[in-house]
Amino acid sequence: MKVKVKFFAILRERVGKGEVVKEVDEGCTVKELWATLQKDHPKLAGAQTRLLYAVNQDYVSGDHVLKERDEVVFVPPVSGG
Amino acid sequence: MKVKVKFFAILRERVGKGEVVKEVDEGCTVKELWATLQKDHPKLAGAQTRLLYAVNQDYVSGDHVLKERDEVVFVPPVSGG
Amino acid sequence: MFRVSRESLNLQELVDFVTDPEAGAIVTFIGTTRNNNEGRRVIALDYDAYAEMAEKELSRIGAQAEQRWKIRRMAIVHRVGPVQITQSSVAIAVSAAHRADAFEACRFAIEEIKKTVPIWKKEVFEGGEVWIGTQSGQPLSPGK
Amino acid sequence: MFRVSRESLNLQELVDFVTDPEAGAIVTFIGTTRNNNEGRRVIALDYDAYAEMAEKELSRIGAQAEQRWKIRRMAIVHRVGPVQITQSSVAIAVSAAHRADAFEACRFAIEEIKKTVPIWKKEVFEGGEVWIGTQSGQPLSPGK
Repeated sequence: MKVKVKFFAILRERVGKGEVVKEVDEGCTVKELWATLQKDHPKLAGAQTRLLYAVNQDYVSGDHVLKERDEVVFVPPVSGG
Repeated sequence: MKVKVKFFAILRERVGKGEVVKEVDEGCTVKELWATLQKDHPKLAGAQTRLLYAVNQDYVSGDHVLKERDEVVFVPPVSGG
Repeated sequence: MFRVSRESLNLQELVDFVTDPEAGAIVTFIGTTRNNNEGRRVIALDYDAYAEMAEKELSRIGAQAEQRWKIRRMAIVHRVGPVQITQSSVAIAVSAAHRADAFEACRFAIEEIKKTVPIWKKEVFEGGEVWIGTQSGQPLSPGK
Repeated sequence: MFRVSRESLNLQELVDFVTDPEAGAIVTFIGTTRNNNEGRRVIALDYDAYAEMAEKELSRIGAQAEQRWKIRRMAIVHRVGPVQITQSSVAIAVSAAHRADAFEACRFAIEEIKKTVPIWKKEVFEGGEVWIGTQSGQPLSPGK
């Protein structure tokens, strides 16, 4: 099944684009999706900086299971205001 | 000597005008001036409501001694804002 | 900018005045005429001011705020005359490098205005009018 | 009114939106680009946002504020794209019958925005640029 991943801020810069569509297996969690993305985009790989996860515009935990056509966003530390 | 008294808000309404010039003796305090004004304007006389005193646009205490041409204001409870 | 004015207030003018390249935050307060007070239906508020002294007191509040908080600029304009429902009687703007200072100084300013600045509001309501802070109909005499 | 916008912010529009005959107080907060930060000379801030979710989060902040305080109306607009020195990145307006509620709800809103709303600022300074909150040059990986 397919999910859409949007990138913002530092992630957008590292990936070099704002959006990708990924083919994932049934039962794939957002955390597993992140691992896959790190293989596709080596610049995403590496040490510990806190990321949050959003699916369809709501925050979710890392073990949230994805569904067909979900919109997934990895949220680096926010700094609005 | 002469001093100028300005009236505002409820005092202006009770006196019926915004300003009077009063002849007072040397050594007269603002509190004494108030007593004189109460005789001139019976509507000012009566029971206890907190008034503050201002001379030349600064708050002063009741025993402040007046000088020629002072501008005196009796300040009922303020309610700006 | 510390002013008593007969004209309707222009918030943007105050904000422009306090805008500063060293500021990261601007907090404003506007007091507006509410359509009710203590169960009365308010028609309008009518403000009287000892304008020269009021402006002096507003400046003093600004100076005090500058001593207590790290603010950049402050502006206060208070209106006199009738102020209709939803219209503004007072506007305050404060800029600061950091928001905590701007919030606290702005709050301080409005609290002080209500305590020390020689401005008075008469509430005109359905069925009468009253000078707020002065018991209606009661005679006046000096404090200590 | 909870909005992410590419246009420069118009404070008066927010104030008009929250103006209400039952309100006696309006408090506003504006975040402005400061010319310095942690010793760096700032040229501009450049904001990115996950706009659809950001607007949802801003509405949630408004709903939370309404539960916690007795407020009448709230408006928040956050800008995206470059914001020059002295220009506004975010504007909040809150009306309430009484000023304490308006001050507290406005302060709450800006604190929450900085914690939960998916908006990011890149600081462009003399000699470089950095996404605030993300250690420069450090790789990223997920939390718990």
